[in-house]
Amino acid sequence: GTTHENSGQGGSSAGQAPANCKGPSGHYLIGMSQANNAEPYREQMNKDIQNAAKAIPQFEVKISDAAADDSKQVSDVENFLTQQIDLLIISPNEATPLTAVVKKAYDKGIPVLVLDRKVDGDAYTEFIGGDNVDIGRQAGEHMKKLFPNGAKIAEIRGLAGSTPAKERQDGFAKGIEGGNIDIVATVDGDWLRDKGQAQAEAVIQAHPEIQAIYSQNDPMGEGAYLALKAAGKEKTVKVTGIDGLPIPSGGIKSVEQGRLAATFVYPTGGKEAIAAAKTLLIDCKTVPKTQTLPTQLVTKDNAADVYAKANS
Amino acid sequence: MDIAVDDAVAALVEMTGVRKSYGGALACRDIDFTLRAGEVHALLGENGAGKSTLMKILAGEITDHEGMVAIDGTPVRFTSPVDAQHAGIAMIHQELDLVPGLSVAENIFLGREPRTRLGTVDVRRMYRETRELLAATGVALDPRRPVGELRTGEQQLVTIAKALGLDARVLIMDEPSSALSQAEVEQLFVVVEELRKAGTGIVYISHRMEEIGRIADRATVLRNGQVVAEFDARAMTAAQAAEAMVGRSVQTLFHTEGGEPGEIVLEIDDLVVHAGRVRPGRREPNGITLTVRAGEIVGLTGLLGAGRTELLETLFGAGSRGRWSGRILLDGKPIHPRKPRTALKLGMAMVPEDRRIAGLALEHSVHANTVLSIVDRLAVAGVAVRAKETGAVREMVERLKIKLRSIRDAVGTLSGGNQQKVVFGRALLTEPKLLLLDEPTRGVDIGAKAEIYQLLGTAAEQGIAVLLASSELAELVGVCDRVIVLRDGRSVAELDTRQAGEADLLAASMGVAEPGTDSTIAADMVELAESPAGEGTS
Amino acid sequence: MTDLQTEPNERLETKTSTATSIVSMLFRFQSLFGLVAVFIVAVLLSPVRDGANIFVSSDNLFNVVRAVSEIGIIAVGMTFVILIGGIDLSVGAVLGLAAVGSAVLMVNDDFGMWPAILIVLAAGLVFGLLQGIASAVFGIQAFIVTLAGLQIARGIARIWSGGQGVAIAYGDGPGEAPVSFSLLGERTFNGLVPIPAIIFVVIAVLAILFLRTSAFARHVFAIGGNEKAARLSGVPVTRVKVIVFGLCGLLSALAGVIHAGQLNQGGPNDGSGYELDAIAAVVIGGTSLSGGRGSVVGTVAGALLLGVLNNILALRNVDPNVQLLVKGLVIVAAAGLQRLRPAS
Amino acid sequence: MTDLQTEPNERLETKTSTATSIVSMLFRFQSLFGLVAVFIVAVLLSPVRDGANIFVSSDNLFNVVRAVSEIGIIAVGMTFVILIGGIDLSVGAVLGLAAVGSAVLMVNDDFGMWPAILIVLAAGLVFGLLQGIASAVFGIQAFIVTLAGLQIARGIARIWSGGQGVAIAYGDGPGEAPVSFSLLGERTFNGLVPIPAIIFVVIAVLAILFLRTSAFARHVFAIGGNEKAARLSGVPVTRVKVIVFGLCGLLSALAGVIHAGQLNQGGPNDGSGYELDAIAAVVIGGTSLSGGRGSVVGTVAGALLLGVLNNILALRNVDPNVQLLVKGLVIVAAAGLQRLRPAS
Ligand SMILES: Nc1ncnc2c1ncn2[C@@H]1O[C@H](COP(=O)(O)OP(=O)(O)OP(=O)(O)O)[C@@H](O)[C@H]1O
Ligand SMILES: Nc1ncnc2c1ncn2[C@@H]1O[C@H](COP(=O)(O)OP(=O)(O)OP(=O)(O)O)[C@@H](O)[C@H]1O
Ligand SMILES: [Mg+2]
Ligand SMILES: [Mg+2]
Repeated sequence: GTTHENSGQGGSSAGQAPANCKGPSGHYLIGMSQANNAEPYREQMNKDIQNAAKAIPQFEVKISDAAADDSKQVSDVENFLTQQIDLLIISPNEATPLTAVVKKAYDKGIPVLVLDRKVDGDAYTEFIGGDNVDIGRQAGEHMKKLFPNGAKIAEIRGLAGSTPAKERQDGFAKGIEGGNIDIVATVDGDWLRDKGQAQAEAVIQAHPEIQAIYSQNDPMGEGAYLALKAAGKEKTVKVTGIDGLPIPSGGIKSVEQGRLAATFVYPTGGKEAIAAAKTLLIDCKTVPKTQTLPTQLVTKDNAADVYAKANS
Repeated sequence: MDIAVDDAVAALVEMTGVRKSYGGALACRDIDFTLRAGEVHALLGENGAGKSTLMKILAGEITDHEGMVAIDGTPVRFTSPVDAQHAGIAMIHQELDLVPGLSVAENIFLGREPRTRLGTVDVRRMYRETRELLAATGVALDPRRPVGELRTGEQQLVTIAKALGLDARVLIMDEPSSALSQAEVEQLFVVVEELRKAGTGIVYISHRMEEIGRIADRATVLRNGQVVAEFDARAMTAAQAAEAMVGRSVQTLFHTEGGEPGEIVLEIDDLVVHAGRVRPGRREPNGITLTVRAGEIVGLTGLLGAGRTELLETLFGAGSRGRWSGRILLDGKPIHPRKPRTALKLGMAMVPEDRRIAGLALEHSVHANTVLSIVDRLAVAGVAVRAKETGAVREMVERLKIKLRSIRDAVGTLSGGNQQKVVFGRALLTEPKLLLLDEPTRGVDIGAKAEIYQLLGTAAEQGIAVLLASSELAELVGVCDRVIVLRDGRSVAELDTRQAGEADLLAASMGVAEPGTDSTIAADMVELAESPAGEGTS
Repeated sequence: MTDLQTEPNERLETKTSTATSIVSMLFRFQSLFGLVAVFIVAVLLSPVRDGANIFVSSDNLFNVVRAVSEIGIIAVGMTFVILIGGIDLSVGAVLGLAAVGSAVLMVNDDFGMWPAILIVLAAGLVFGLLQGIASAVFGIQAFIVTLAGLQIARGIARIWSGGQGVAIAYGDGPGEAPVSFSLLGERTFNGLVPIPAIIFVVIAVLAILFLRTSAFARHVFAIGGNEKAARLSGVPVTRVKVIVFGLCGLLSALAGVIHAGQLNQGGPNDGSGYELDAIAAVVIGGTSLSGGRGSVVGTVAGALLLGVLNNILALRNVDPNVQLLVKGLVIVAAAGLQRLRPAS
Repeated sequence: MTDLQTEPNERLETKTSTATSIVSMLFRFQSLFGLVAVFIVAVLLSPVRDGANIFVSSDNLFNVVRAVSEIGIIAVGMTFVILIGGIDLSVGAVLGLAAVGSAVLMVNDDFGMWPAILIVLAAGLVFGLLQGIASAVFGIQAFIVTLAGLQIARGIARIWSGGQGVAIAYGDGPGEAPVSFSLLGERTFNGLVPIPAIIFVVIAVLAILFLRTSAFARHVFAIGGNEKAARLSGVPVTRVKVIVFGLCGLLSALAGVIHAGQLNQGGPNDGSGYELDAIAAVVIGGTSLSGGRGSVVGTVAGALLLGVLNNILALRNVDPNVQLLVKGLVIVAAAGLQRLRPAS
C-alpha cells in the first residue's frame, strides 16, 4: 500500500489526527496482538474488543495470540504490518521486548493503542489500562479494613517472573503498611486454580493460624477457597482476589456467591480501545496519551450490580 | 589324550589361569590357552562352554577377569578392545556387530577413519581400501551400501573384511561361517590359508566339525569353562571331538529314516511375490514350486541370498507386502497369511534366522520369551496362569536341554546356542502342523544339534511337516528326506537325499557340474557385485 | 571324572541362587527407594507445631494424595504407553478437553452427570485410539503424533469452551450441574479422605493387577522388549499398541472429569504441562523409556514422590525459584537410583 | 550354461538398481517434501494486494526466516542429540538462562559485549556437558536428565534475574549495554536481511558440512545406530555423547544471546516450550527419534516449514484456536511424509 510510506509520525503526537483517517466512509483493518489467550483476563479483553467492534461496521478486527512468547508477539505484529493494518491494538506480553516493533508500526504512521502494560518510550498513540501497583495497594488497604487490629495472612502470587505478579505484590505491601498485617507465607500459584488449591492446602497445614489469604488473581483465590473448604475453614478465613471478570467463572460471581470476600476489577480496556479507535479513524480526532482505568472494589453488597452493569 | 607340541615356534599368545565369572557363575575356570604364529587353533565346546568369553578376554572386551595374558611372552592387561587392537589382536564376533545405518565402508573403518589434510574423512581412500578388503574376502559389495540392507551372510563377510582391515597378528574368528553357505565358506578358507602363510595366529571357533578338520592345526576343547582336551586337529575325528565336548559319546548325529510320509500338508505352486516396494538385497520368491507331506522333513538350500529366508518369511506372513501370483495350499486349502498371527492360527510355526533381531527380547526372562506365543492359549479369561506357563517352560527346558541357571534369567545371558534353543522351544510349544525353520542350528553345538535333530525326527514321526532352510549341507543331507534347491528366488531342482550327497547339493545350488571351482565362485561374486547401491547416511 | 565335573557345578548353583535371590529382593522394592528416601527427608524437615509433625498429619498426607491423584491416574496410563516403547504428550491437553467437555455438557447442554461423564470418557478413549492408529498403523513416531495431538486437543477445548473456563454451578435448575458431581471435590470418612484419592488408589490397584496377571500385559512387555520378535511370535502388535494409547486417553479423560469436579470449572488450558510430570513419575518409578521394562507400582511411587516433594517444599515455604532447582535435582537423583539395577 | 544362469540374474539386478536409484533420488530430497508442499500452499493462500502476493514478498520471507532463526539454531543442536538416540528438553530453559545472563552481565555488571557473550556461551556449553555426563556416564535417560535440567536452568535464570525480565538499554554509560549488541535486532543490506537469519544460515551450513565430512559425525551416527558396535570399534562413545550434549547447550545459549539482542531484554521465562518446536522441526526433517538416521538439511527444512506455517496462518488471520488444530494436523502429515522412506 502507498498510503503510509511517507507519513512519518502520522499516528503520533497529540494535536493532529492520524494521517490514515479516512472518516466514516473508510473500511478499517484493526490488528489486535494479544499476549496470551490462555489467561482468562486476556481472553476477556479479546471478547470486549470484539463486542465493541461489532457496533462499528467500518471496523474489522483480527486477533493474534502470542501464547506468552515475546518473540512470537513480535512476529505477530510484523505480520500485521505486512497486511498493512490501519490500527494496532497490542496487549504486550512484556514491555521492553515489544517496544521496538511497536515503534516500527508507529513510525509507519499506524496509530497504536497499548493495553494493560505500557511499552517503553512514547512511540505509541494511547495507553489504556489499569494500574497493577495501585490495585495491589487498594487490596492491601482493604485487608487493613477487614482486620482493623491486624491479622496473619498468606499471599498467593502469580507466575514468578511475570510483571503483574511483581507489581501486585509490591502494591499490596505498600497497602498494608501501618496496619499490622503480617504475611506469614508467600507461595506461587502460577495464576492457576489447581496450583492455588494445592499451595493453599500446604499453607493451611503449615500456618493454621492465618485469618486471610490475598490471592493475586481470582482463580487462585477460588483454589484457596476449595482448600479452606476441605479444611473446614472456609467460613473463618477470608480470601480476596483480583481481576473480577464479569463472566460466570469470574471473580465477581465468586464474590456474589460468597467464595471470595472481595475482588478488585482489573478492567480490560477493550471497550475503551475500540472507542479510541473510533475517535482516531472515524471521527479523525485525537486521543489522550494515557487513559488509566479505575479499578473497583467488589464485595457481596455490590457484586450483583457490578456484574449486571458490566454485561449490559 | 594330549599331544606333544613342538615348542620350536614361540607362543604368540599365552593365557594362563584365566577365570571369569558372571554373577557367581564361572564362565572360565583357570583356562590355559596358547596360540602360535602361523597356526589355526580351533576352539571347540558346547554352547556355554566359555569359548566366546575366553576370546573376549583376549580381545580386551572383558577386563574384569583373573589370570594372565601374555603376548610374545610379555604380560599384558588390556583395558579396551582398541587397546587389544593396538597389540595386533582382532576379533570377529559371533553376534554381528555392525551399524545398520552406516555404509559398508564406514562400518569397516569405524573408529579409525582415514583423514584428509583438512581433517575430514578421506572418503575416496576409504572406498578404495574397502574394495580391496572385500575382494580379499571374495565378496564384491558396493562400499556405499548401508549395511542394514545386506543379508546376514553378507554382513558376516563384512565383519570378516573389517577384521582383516586391522591386519592383526592374532585373528579371532568366533563362528565366522555360521551364516555362510558352502561357496562362501570355501572362499573364507582361502583367506584363512593366506593369513596362516603370512604368519598370523588364528583362533577358529565353529560348531561345524567338518570345517575344523579341514583348516585347523590344533583343537582345544572346553567344557564348563575348563580345558578338557587338546587334539591334533588333522588327526581328530568328529566323534572324538564330540565326546570330549559333551562328556559322553554322542550317538547318531542325524535322525536318519523318517516314518512313511503322509498327506500333503503344504503345497506351493509357482509362487511369485511382487513386493510393493523394492527392498534392495531382498530376493523375493520368484517361481517356487514344492510340496511337504506330513511327517516329512524337506530342506531348502541355495547360495547366499538364494531366497530361502524370504520364502519362509512369505509363508509365515512376515514377508514383503505386495501382489502374489501362484498358490499356497495348506491341507489342500488355499491360504494367504498376511501376518504371523494368522499363520500361527493356521498351524504354522517359525524359527527365524537372526535370533537377536527377530527372535528374542534379550532383556526378558527365558520364561517370558518361551511362552510368548501361547500366553493367550494358556490364559483363562485373559488372565495368565503362571503355573501352567512355568510347567510348559520347564518341559521345554528339559526337552531341549537348555543350559541355564533359572528360567527367570534374562535370555540375553544365555550362550548363543542356548538362546537359539529358546526360540526353538517357543515354536514347538505352539504344537504346529507345519514347522518353518531358518538356520535352526546356527551356532548350536553338536550335542545340542543332535538333540534338535532328534526333536525334528520325533516331530516328523508325530506327523509334523518340516521345511528346513540351512546353509550347512551335511545337515540337509543328514536330516532331510528331500532337498529343494533355490536360485534367485526360484526352485530349480529337487534332490532325494537317499541318492544325492553334499557335492550334488552344492553343484545344484551354483548351477554347475563341478562344485567349488574358482570360475563359479567368481560368477557368484559377480552376482553380489551387481547388487544395487543404497543411500548413505545423513 | 563325571563327578569331578558336576560337583563344583552344584556348589555354584546354590551360591548363585542365594546371590540372585538377594538381588531380586532389592529389585522388588527398588522402585520405592526414591519415595522412601524423600518421605524420610520430608518427615525430618517438616515444621512441627505443638509437638505434632505437620507433614505426617493425616490431613496433610491426604492432601498429598489428592494433589497427585490426577497426575497419578494419567501416569498409570502413561506407564502402559511407555512400556510399549511409546510416549504420550497429549495427556495434559486431553485432561483439559475432558474438563471442558464435562462442564459444557452439564452446564450449557443440560446433560445428566452420567451421560456427560460417559461421553467425555468415550471422547478421550477415541482420541487416544486415533493417536494409536497414527503411530501404530502409519508408523509415525509417537512423540510427534502426540505432540500434535496436544495442540489439537487444546484447540478443540478452546473452541468448545469459547476460550474461557466454564464455571460449574450445582443444582437441578437449567444451566446447573447435578449436585452429585460436586462429590468429586468432597472428602468421605468424616471429611478425611478425598474422593479423587480413592479413585486414584482404585485405578492404581486395578492397573497393578492387570499388569501382573493379564495375557495382554505380557504382549505389552513383549512389544517393548523386541517388537519384531513379538510380531513373529503372534502378538497382535498393532492392536495392542492402539489399545494402549486408547487406554491412556481414557485415563487422561477420567483425570479431566475429576479435575472439573474438584475445581467446579472446566478450563481449556487445564492440565498444561501435566504430561511432563506424568512422564517424570513413570521414569522415577523405574520404567524404561525404551520400553519393555517397568511397573505401575513404581509409577505410583514416582507420583507420590513428586507430591511429597511439592508438599514439603510448600510446607517449608521454600523460595519458588529455589524449589525449581531442588525439584530438578531430586528428579535426576531419583531416576539415578533406578539405574542401580544390573540389567543392560 | 553359466550364461544361462547369470542372464536372468542380470535382468533382475538391473531392474532393482534402476528402481532403487529412483527411490534414492526421492530420498535425497524427501526431507524437503513437507516444506515445499507447505510453501506452495502458502503461496496459493496468501492474500494479494495491488497484484502482489504478500507471502512471497522479500520482506515477509525474511520475517519468516528471522522468526525461526532461534528455534532453527536450537534444532541444529537438537539434531545431533537426537542422532545419538538422545533428546534435550532443556534447550528452551537454557535459552532463557543465556538471555538473562547476557542482559545481567552487560547491564547490571557492566561487562563488555564480548566478555558477556563468551561467558554466557561457556555457561551453556558447561550446562550441556553436565547433562551429557549425567546421561552418558551415569546412564540416566536423557529425557529425564534434561527435563530436570529444564527446571534447574529456569530456577537459576529466575534467581539471577531477580524474577523479572532484565531490560537492556544501549549506550556506553554504566548500566547500559554496548550499542553493538543491538545489532542482533537489526537488518543489513539496507534493512532487508535480519542479522539473526544470517547467523542461523551460517550455523546451518557449518553443521551440514560438519555432519557430511567429519569423522566425529560418523561416530555420532554409529552410536545412534548400534552403540555396542560403535564401542567395540573403538568409538569413544561416552566422550562423543557428552560433547554432543555440550554442543546442543552451546547452540541453545547462542540462541539465547540472539534472543536478548532481538528483544532488548533477558527474561527468565523466555524460550518456554521452544524444546517442543525444535524437536518437531528435527522430526519433520526426517530424523529418527530412535537415533542413527537423519540430517541437518532436513532439520532446517523442518524449522522453515513451521515458520512458513505460522506465517501464512497469521497472514490469513486464522483464528488462533483453529491455528492450533491446523498446526497439529500439518505436523503429523509432515512427519508422515518422512515415513515414506523404505528403510527399517
Ligand atoms: N553377559 C553375560 N551375563 C551373564 N552370563 C553370561 C554372559 N555372557 C555369557 N554368559 C555365560 O557364560 C557362559 C559362557 O558363555 P559363552 O558365550 O562364552 O559360551 P560359548 O562357548 O561362546 O557358547 P556358544 O557356542 O553358544 O557361543 C554361559 O554359561 C553363559 O550363560
Ligand atoms: N534390504 C533388505 N531389507 C530388509 N531385510 C533384508 C534385506 N535384504 C535381506 N534381508 C533379509 O536379511 C535376511 C538375511 O538374508 P539371508 O542371510 O537369509 O541370506 P541367506 O540366508 O544367505 O540366503 P537366503 O535368502 O537363501 O536365506 C533375510 O531375512 C532377508 O530377507
Ligand atoms: Mg560364543
Ligand atoms: Mg537365510
